[in-house]
Amino acid sequence: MMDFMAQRPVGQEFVRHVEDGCPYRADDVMKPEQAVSTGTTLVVAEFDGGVVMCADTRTSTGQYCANRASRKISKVHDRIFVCRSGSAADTQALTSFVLHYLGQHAVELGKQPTVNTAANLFKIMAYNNKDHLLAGLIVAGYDDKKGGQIYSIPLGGTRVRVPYAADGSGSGYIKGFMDANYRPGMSKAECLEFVQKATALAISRDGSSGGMVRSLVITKDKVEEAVIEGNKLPVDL
Amino acid sequence: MSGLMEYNGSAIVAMAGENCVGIASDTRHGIRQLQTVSCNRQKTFQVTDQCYVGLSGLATDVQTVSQLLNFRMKLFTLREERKMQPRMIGNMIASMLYEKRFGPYFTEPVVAGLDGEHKPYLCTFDFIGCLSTAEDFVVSGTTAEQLFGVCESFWRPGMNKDELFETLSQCLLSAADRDCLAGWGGVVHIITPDEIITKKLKGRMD
Amino acid sequence: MAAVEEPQDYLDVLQSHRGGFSFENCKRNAYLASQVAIKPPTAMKSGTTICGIQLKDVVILAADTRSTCGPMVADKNCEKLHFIAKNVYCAGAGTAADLQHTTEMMESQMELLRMATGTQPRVCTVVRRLSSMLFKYQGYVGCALVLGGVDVTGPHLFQIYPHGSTDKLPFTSMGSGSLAAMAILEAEYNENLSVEEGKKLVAKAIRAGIFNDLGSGSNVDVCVITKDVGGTILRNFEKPNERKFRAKHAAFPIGTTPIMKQEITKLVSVEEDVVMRD
Amino acid sequence: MNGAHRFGSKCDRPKATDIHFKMQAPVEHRWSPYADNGGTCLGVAGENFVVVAADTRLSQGYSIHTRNCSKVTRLTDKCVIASCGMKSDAITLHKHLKARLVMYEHQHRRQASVTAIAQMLSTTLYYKRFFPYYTFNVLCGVDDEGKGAVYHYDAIGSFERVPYTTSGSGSALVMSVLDAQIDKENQTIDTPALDKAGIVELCKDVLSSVGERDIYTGDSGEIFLIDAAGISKTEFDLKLD
Amino acid sequence: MAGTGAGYDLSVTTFSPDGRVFQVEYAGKAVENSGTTLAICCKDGVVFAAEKFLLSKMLVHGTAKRIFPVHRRAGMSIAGMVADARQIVSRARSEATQFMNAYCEEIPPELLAERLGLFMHAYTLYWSVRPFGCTALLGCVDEETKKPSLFCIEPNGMVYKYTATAEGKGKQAAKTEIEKVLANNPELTCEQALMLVAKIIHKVHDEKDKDFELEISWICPASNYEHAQVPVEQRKAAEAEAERILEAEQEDD
Amino acid sequence: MAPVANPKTFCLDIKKTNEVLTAPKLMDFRKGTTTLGFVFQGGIIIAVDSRASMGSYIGSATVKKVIEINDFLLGTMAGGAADCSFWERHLNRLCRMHELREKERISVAAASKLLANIFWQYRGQGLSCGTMVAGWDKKGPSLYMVDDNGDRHKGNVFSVGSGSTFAYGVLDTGYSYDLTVEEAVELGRRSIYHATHRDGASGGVVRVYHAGEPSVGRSPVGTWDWKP
Repeated sequence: MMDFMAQRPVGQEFVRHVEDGCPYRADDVMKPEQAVSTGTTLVVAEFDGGVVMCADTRTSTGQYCANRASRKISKVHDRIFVCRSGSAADTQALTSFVLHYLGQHAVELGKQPTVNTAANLFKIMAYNNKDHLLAGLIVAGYDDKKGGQIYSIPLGGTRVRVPYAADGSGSGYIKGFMDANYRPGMSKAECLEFVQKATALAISRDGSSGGMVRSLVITKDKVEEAVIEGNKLPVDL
Repeated sequence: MSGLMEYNGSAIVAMAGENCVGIASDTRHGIRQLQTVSCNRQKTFQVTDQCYVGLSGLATDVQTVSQLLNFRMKLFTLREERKMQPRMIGNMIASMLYEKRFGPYFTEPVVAGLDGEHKPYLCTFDFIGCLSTAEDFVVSGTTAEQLFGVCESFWRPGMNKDELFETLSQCLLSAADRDCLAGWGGVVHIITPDEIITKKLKGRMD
Repeated sequence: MAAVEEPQDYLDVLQSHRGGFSFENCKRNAYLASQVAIKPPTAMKSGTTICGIQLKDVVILAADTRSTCGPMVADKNCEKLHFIAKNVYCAGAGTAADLQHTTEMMESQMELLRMATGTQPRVCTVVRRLSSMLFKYQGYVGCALVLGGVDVTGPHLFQIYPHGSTDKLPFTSMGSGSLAAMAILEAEYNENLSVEEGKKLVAKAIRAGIFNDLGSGSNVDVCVITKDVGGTILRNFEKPNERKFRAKHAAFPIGTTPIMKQEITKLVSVEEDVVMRD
Repeated sequence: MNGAHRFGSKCDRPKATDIHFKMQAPVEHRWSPYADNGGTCLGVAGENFVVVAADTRLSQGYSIHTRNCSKVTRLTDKCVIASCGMKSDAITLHKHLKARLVMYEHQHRRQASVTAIAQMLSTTLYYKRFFPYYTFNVLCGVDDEGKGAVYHYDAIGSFERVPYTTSGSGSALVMSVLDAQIDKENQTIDTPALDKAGIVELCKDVLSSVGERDIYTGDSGEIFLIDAAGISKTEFDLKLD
Repeated sequence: MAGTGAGYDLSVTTFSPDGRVFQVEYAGKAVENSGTTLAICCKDGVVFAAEKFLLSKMLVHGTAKRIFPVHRRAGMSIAGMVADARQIVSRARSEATQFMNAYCEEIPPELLAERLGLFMHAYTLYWSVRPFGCTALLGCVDEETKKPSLFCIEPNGMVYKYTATAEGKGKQAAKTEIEKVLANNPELTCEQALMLVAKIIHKVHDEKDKDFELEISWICPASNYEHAQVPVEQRKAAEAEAERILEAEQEDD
Repeated sequence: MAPVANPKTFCLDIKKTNEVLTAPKLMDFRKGTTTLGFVFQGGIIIAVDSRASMGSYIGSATVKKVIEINDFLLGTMAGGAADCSFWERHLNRLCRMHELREKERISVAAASKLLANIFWQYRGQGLSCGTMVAGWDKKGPSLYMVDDNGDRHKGNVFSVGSGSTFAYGVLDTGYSYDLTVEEAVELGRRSIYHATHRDGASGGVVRVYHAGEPSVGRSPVGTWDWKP
């Protein structure tokens, strides 16, 4: 009785619809198809008054590049965005779930939700379903409470606030570069250049990152998008 | 090489002729693949006056599916007071099999029938219900490869019922002679607008 | 797995067959597999080359027509272009049964939606429904789709992977021959192509798949979707693979085959007096 | 992210919790010394001639390496060998046979007879019993009595002289057709046996049929006719898909 | 009662011919029988006070409370059946925690009040349940802006936002008193309000009733903006001061 | 030897793992058989079927499964056809060598021992043979069964192959030492026929050999096929 009053905690919706007892896992029919994953480079950094997000545009299936101009930075709310890496399907689904919850939340709240809230929703989803998901996320955005913020949610569903973050297969190549060159309080232009450069460097080294460099600058007033084409990357190698 | 599809062994082939259609199957019932236990297993089932369904694969599933089919046909006739057309039967089987997508019946049906305008209708399925129709011939069972070969060579358009019978049974017999798991005699049904001709073939018994 | 209830009679069985997948054979099959089988059965797959392009106000899809079952060609002229709504079509690669039934289900959903809302379904609706369904099954439903359509917001082309990830693209190809087809598209695609040029381009891309990929073959099917007309499937738009040689075998003489027994059942048509009630 | 798992040989989706383990564990790449290059060949013996037919496609997996690669090698003036299976093994085997035949010719001052070659091929194959050549051979020729001879081999050298045979990816499709057209096992009415032209046409037809249904067979066909006059070769087109 | 309701008061699922749901109205009666409770939004926080009857001389002081903490910056004082109110308090707490868990932010007071209103309203819709016999005064201070807010949630599910309000037996008198206080001093702080509140409760106390204990809590700078009982010393001092003034006023009359 | 970690078990390993993936049909050597042999008063009867199956595909229906090792020795093949025919051909050479060295014919016991020794040497590497060696020597007719483990048994009645259980049924029912030659031939023929009916991997024609007195020598008695 009274299930109308039952409270439903957020983030319990991922249900596996194929039973574990299903035989013939080795067979081509019963085996799930190979996943599409975004072997990726994601770079995000804070600056005075906002954040800059950057990502490459290659989506691969095994050896094959399924999409060479994909968008790995997805909008979650007016001033909140997420960079996705890992399985494309998982992160897309995750994003759409969060989009839904955050939208509802915003309506209920009657004002802009915080980046913190968005990141927390991602965390809940990622953590509760960590056995089924392959998702590394960076949530970033701007809100009036705390200004520009970056939350990194790596595999497994930890949530940490960081001043700058890199994720994806290409991130290994540029962590040192970022540690050496990031400093708090950069200007918007400096920060954008720094982040684009870092992404371009990763693209040039990592086989599963590639294509163009898409970037997004989020400030209090606006969101600006920019693209650097693959043959105009700011790297001489 | 061993699998559930091969456990009992079967060869089924159906062919279209001019205003007639034929379906043929072997009659062997084997177990553990190579051991022959009987030579009169039914593998083709009449579902309506002018439509037969052949079921290859695991014998237990062949029987289950044939009974299920029979049940559904009767229920349909009771509810709708009409006969199912072969095309409809095909779609029904497809959804029946696909429903069990993740726990399938190990049988690959073949449907052969004449529709309302006496036009031949042939289709076959894989074991999870992918329907594929054909204008010329369809095959199923452990002997599928051999049957594909002979049918590609011997099928001709516009055969009458006698020619159809000869071609169909030659295809079945010579294909089954190259398969350890099928043969031991055969049954051919030729469906024409006004009669159904059933012939038992004399085949090699080894 | 939900507890499998023992059906009391066949009506229960029928009732339980109202919708959704049935897992009642799972346990049995696992047991049989452990006892007997080493080799699992192979299902029909479409090795397939499919592709699609989006032009100014039209979307063109194309596919080959071979479906394979291991190394055998199971169907030489199958249809891989599926109707979803008058203005939305899709081309599919992957497990053939999954493709057939998933697209049929989507077709009925879209028709119901159309009747409920009285509006033409939008392409993104179809994409979202498909991707959430596929995501739910975690890649076990093997559908790789190139989905195209024209709605009030214009032409759209999507690709959907079996795990439910989607991409919106101006041109794309999928299936085992996708590399060959993509090579053609990458070289020659241009959004200013005319419809005729577009049809030629997709056909050329599919031909590349047919000839260079063994999983794809036979003919080229093309589907053109425009705002005014909706979708038109041009079945066997090109037939580059007609059989080249056929010997004139003498037919087997009547009476060749040894028979043991013959039965002939005459079919009598019963004319019933149908009384029409007013 | 986690570039490592995408290059794993098995593409089962890893659970996120396994990843740490998987990234550290070495990925197993099982090497196989064999590859299947597909293709079909067949041979039919007549009274005083023999016909060999084979397609010329060389493929692996779903890709075609070349459309024009003969499976048939002339060994002597009266004998050819057709090999399906793995091309590199076939090349090695043919080279080996040819060398052995040159040696034979030098030793015996005449070309080896088909029967001698047949036995030699058998032992050659059997010497690699524990690492077999991945080839399925059909040896055809006209024997010392002027009769057509066809020998069929399995991978390790079991052989048999037969009136007709086939091997390769489409062999199951071919065999039953030949049974029905040449052996006429299940036919109670006698029909005239095929003549030379009839058999050549049959071979063409069978190969075309196989090309329709077997994905590894196609592109073009070669027919070798060996009779008292020697070896003559004709080619014809198959489907390219 | 049968006469008054004419049978329409037997279930919350039945309207009376003139469009009333008697059961819900009776629930309101239950609230009016209870001791007075009041809450005031001051300049720097919220003060709650409740008149808690001492049913027995042996009742331990400071127990059977009528003011409850909901989360760190929200409290709730109850008029009516306290047992019923516990449900509401626990619901409020779980709403607050769940919101926190899901969105990592404190639940906005408006939202919490709305949700409790929904919760209480749900109990006026089904024949199998009875409405809550209590009214809750929910007071919060915003984490960031430190703005106080106060809501009254009634048994019928209505939610009202007040600067100050009172419920229970003496609600009319108390409201009048509060109005006077606020009219005199719109910039009232919680510390200042303490004595005034105590005075009001003592004033509206009906001498016919049993003795009572004054329960008083606040959310203000003194409590570090967290919901807390007013320290005993301070309370006693305020109470003593209030009684002194009351006596003085009575003497004036 | 194959360039792998365990070359000795290469064939077995590849059969387990790679068969379906990289080398289909490679390890489907021709096999599956019913063969039988028995000793009776008139000598020895050997009867065999003629089917060679590769997996479930019938590779040939006309295989000669009796190998005439020399004029006085017969061998049968069951299991891998190549294994049997190669080593029995080799045995022929060994027997001839023995004859040349010792100036007398090799005994059946010795010949079968030679073969058993060979198989023993290759134990565990994947040879697949079940063969009977039959013939006359100084002591009269004798029949040995040798298999790929190196086992060697002397006996009066043997049947080897996938259909042997069925053949034994008929054979044991009808067997007696005192059969006439005609009866013995018929028994062998019938046993194989019934085995081919029940066993999917056996079939084709029945070949019967009779090994009589050395003066008579061994000779094929006939080939029977039951065409439909």
